[in-house]
Amino acid sequence: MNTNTETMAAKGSVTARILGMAAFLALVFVAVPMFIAATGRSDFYYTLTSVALLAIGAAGVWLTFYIGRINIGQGAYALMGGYVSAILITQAGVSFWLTLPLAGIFCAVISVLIGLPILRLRGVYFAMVTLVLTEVARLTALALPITNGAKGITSIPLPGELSVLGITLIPDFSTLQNPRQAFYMVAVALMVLVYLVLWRIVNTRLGHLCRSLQQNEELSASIGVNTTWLRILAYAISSFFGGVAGAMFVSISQSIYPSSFVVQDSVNFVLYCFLGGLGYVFGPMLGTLLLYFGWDLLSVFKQYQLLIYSGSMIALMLILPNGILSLLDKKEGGK
Amino acid sequence: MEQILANGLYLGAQYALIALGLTLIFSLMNVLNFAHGQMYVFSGFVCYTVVVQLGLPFIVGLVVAAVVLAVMGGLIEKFLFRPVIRRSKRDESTMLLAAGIAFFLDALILLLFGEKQRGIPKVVNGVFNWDFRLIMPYDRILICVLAIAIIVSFILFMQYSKAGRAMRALAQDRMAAQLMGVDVDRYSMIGFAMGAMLAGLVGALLVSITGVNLGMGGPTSIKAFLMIMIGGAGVISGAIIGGFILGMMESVGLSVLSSYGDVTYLLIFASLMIFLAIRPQGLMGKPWG
Amino acid sequence: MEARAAWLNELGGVQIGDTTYDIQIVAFDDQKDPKRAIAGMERMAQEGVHYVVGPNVDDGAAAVRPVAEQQGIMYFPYSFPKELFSPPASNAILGMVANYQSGPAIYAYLKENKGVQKVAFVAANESDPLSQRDSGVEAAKALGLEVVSDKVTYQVDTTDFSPVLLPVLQSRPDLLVLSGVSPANAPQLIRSARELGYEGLISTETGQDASVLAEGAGELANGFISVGGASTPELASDTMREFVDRYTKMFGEYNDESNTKVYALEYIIETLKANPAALTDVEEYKKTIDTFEAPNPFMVGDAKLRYVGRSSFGQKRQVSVPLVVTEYKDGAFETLFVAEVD
Amino acid sequence: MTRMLDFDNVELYYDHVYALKGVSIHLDEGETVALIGANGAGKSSILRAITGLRKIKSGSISYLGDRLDGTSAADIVRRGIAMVPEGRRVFPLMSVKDNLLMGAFTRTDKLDIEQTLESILTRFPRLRERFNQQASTLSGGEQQMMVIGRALMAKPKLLLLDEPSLGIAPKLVQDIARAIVAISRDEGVSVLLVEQNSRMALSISNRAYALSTGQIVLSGNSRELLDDPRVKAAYLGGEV
Repeated sequence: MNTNTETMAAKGSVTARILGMAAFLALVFVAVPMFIAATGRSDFYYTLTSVALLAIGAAGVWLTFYIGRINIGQGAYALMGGYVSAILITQAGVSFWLTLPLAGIFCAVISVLIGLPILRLRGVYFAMVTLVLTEVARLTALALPITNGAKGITSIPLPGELSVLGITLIPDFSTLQNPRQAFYMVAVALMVLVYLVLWRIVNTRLGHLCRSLQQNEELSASIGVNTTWLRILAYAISSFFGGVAGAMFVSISQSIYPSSFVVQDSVNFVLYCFLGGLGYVFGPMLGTLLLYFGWDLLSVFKQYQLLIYSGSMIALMLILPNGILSLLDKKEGGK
Repeated sequence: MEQILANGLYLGAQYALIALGLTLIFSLMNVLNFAHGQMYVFSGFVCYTVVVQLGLPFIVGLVVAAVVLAVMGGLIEKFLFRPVIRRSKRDESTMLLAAGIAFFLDALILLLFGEKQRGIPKVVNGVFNWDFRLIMPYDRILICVLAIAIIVSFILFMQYSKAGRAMRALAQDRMAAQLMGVDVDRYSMIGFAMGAMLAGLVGALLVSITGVNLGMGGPTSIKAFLMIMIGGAGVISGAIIGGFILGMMESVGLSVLSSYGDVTYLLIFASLMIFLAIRPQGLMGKPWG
Repeated sequence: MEARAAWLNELGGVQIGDTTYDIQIVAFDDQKDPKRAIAGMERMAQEGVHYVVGPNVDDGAAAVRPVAEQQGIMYFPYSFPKELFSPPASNAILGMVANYQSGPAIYAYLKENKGVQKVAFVAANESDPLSQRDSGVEAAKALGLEVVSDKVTYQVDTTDFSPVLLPVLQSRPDLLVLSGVSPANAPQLIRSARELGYEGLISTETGQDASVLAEGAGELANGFISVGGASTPELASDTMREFVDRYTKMFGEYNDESNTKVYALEYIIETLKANPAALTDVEEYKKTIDTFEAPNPFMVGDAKLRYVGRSSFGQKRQVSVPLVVTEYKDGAFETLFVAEVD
Repeated sequence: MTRMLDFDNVELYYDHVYALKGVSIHLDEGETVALIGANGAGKSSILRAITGLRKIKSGSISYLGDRLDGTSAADIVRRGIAMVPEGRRVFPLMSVKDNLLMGAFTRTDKLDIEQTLESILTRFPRLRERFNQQASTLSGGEQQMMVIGRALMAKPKLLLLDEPSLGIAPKLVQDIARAIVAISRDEGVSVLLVEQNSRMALSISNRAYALSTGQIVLSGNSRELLDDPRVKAAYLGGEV
């Protein structure tokens, strides 16, 4: 995830883009495992897996930004997705791999129902309602019998084998030598997929329509854009991402509680997007890496960890109020 | 019934005071102050330090806390929000800044005051008891009266003083206020300082009853968001009404629904979402803030 | 724990087998987020740590279980769900007395000595307090006490407990149990209950902080019954007193939580001394558990460090610390009675 | 007559797009000068530049012989320039009284402010009737009266009016025009009037400038311009 990759992607020439993509894939699938093998820091696997999954959630939040809405409710969908997966696995014996898309679809459907009324709201109103939504999700998980209330669902088995027509695509995780590496690979593959989808969306007609929505809703509505449908669609895709990320998390921790995704997580998703830069598809990915990984690295400062973390966040905001990737803007402006 | 209403009123008064500060900052600068709850906690600790560690009277603690928070608010506005607002492309960028400040205050509280629950001794002893129909400790009554007095003086200040008028004008039409010769920077700073001071006053008042601890900041902010959503963001009357409504709902819900487990807040949140879907600007707000 | 480690290092380290080691504590702040707790456990595994004290809450403890088992880590969580300590789980050791062990002892004592008949429970709506409440209700019923209220819960961030307690107190209990109450909530709950006119007993099964009670509830907290640390004046040895001194010098204020954690460290070190092979292999540690016994340096008399928990978990997965039940009085805890867990 | 305002060769742009390309206008004491032209011709930009709401790129603005560009908006009000902005911009949730008092924000003498307030209420009796009402409950015409009154509360020497007839019922446009004439006569205030309604603007002003795409295309005596066909052309945005 180095800046060069993104610079190239942003500049947009086709070959550069393909090269950037290849470099990125090589980095995450080959270089990172090699680095971990060489240094023996296998705990990075879990951290980077988390980064990948959180980046998926953040991608959803970014997409809602793209239609001009600040979404502080992604934690709700991550929690929902997690519970859907956990319940299906433990109570219906469904394979984890099947629950992954199901969790996403469930979240997307719910988000349409919730989105129809609330997507009419704008600015801080939408932001605050989605913040409340996170609390609603947590409190619902506490109150419902099927989620087992505050005690959560624990001892969820590891993902089983995934095979198509008798060919094993993904082996049973419990038989693996190093399930953490496997989780990393799956999570990163999912992340790459999600960002490809996101990137496609942005560069199609849909993306242009979203951009017009972000700039001026009345105007887009007046030139015949079906703004309601467009907003719902973007929000549903966003929530799908959230659900998938949540479900994947559950399979790693093998447990889920109402406290697994809370308001703080929802806020963090937004922060990842801001920090990375809202103007770039890869902004949320970079933001997640910096904030989440950065936190872990700062743990050497012990009691000053939070002070340094928040202090540098504020400093970054003062230097680059439009996100880290806004550095690229300046370069282009200078030419 | 009397008891439930009295509890609601007591909660409502302190909530309204929290919401006032938040809504003031929002109306002047369009900043959703995520750090509001942390400011409240910080002030509680300041008051604790003055009263328990230095052994000074409660009223001194209250004043010191208010002053410290006002200064802190002013500095935060001048050195953090102002430059970021000036340079960022989107208003929302201030959210990241506010969240960063919230984390920073948390860290500061942890380092300065530790992670323990802290409280100061009761300001007055004794309990008002009306035939077991209405029981209210005197210190709660005192705090409630103080909170309402602060709310009233805040309203009077905003209504009748020149600075209050300038801030209202700034909130309603920034450009027109500028044309009247209102110094936007100066009054944004004053407004932010006052908002922080209000958060500080509540924190200092409540440290004598509920105490403070590090973890209270976030939930306090969320509750404050709720209140200004109910009443309408950026409107003073809305914040007060929102505060009292939430206080009442909480009091009634906890009493009536106690046999169904912990569903009060779920119901409050859910009904709020439905309410906002129907009336996005809240009870008193302007559409779209 | 850091204080004890520094102290032991100052004394020249700890001799395990033929080698003398300095103790190094690796800290990780999980911020009570289960996701981060997992990351922390992975970090520990990474740094070659085999013995972890924590996490402190249920969801964190459950979340790290898979990692601990895969990576060969023994951990001492401060959370009570029995499945963490009962077979097939074998890597977790309960570092303190569980509420389902202290609860029955307290209720029995109060029933006999204070004539308690009706009990009411109130708990925060979170995993730990709820599980504590449920086992408390069970224990009370087993003793033949009448449970008059056990449905009321509250949010941990509640600032005004009067509306919460109102319906509970209307059921007129003799004993109000604050299940798994946090030190932050306890003074508020006590204060609200007293201010609402409640005159019966109030108790909890968890440790509390006297200074927090004094600040938050003042004399209204007098008579509050809780589980104390193992450092009460009657029990504490010179070693314990010196430890408290050192701790106070390092961190300013001494509290119960660090008390139980110093026990965990002592158990780890002593068990390792008994079987040096466990230094790198937790399976060896597990083998030693059943027979391990060493003198307890923190207590007067001939108290022993040994593992218990067979009746609760079906295997020895708990450290033996004395169960000290205390009563709050004017800013300090006074010992009511002392019991032991098997 | 003393030169009151000199707006000399000013360039101004919004985000790389020119709003004014080397515009020069002037205004003498006691004069009423109109700026006319199509929407987006740059009329309002001139006012925004004078009041300091927009920074100019080059050129200079002087007022009574002193440079005005670069000083703060508050200072400009204090020096005697008040503006009635386009779209009225009342403070909707404030009473008429508070709206008017806001106009005197930079003044400090309470007694003096009372006198000004009294004279404005005498000039616009409708405002006295609605004195304690919220501004948002006023009709468009009443609001226009109020914001003119609000500007006069500053006791200005130069009054800038931005599209005072916009969105006002035709019958009331005349009232407003009359009020402007009366104000400039009674108070000796100089007026710079921006209007799309060129007929109204030309009928009450001494001189006028016509703008098109950020440049002055025509200037002269208002009475003569009233019948000039080139004025119409300026509205179409073409070359004159």
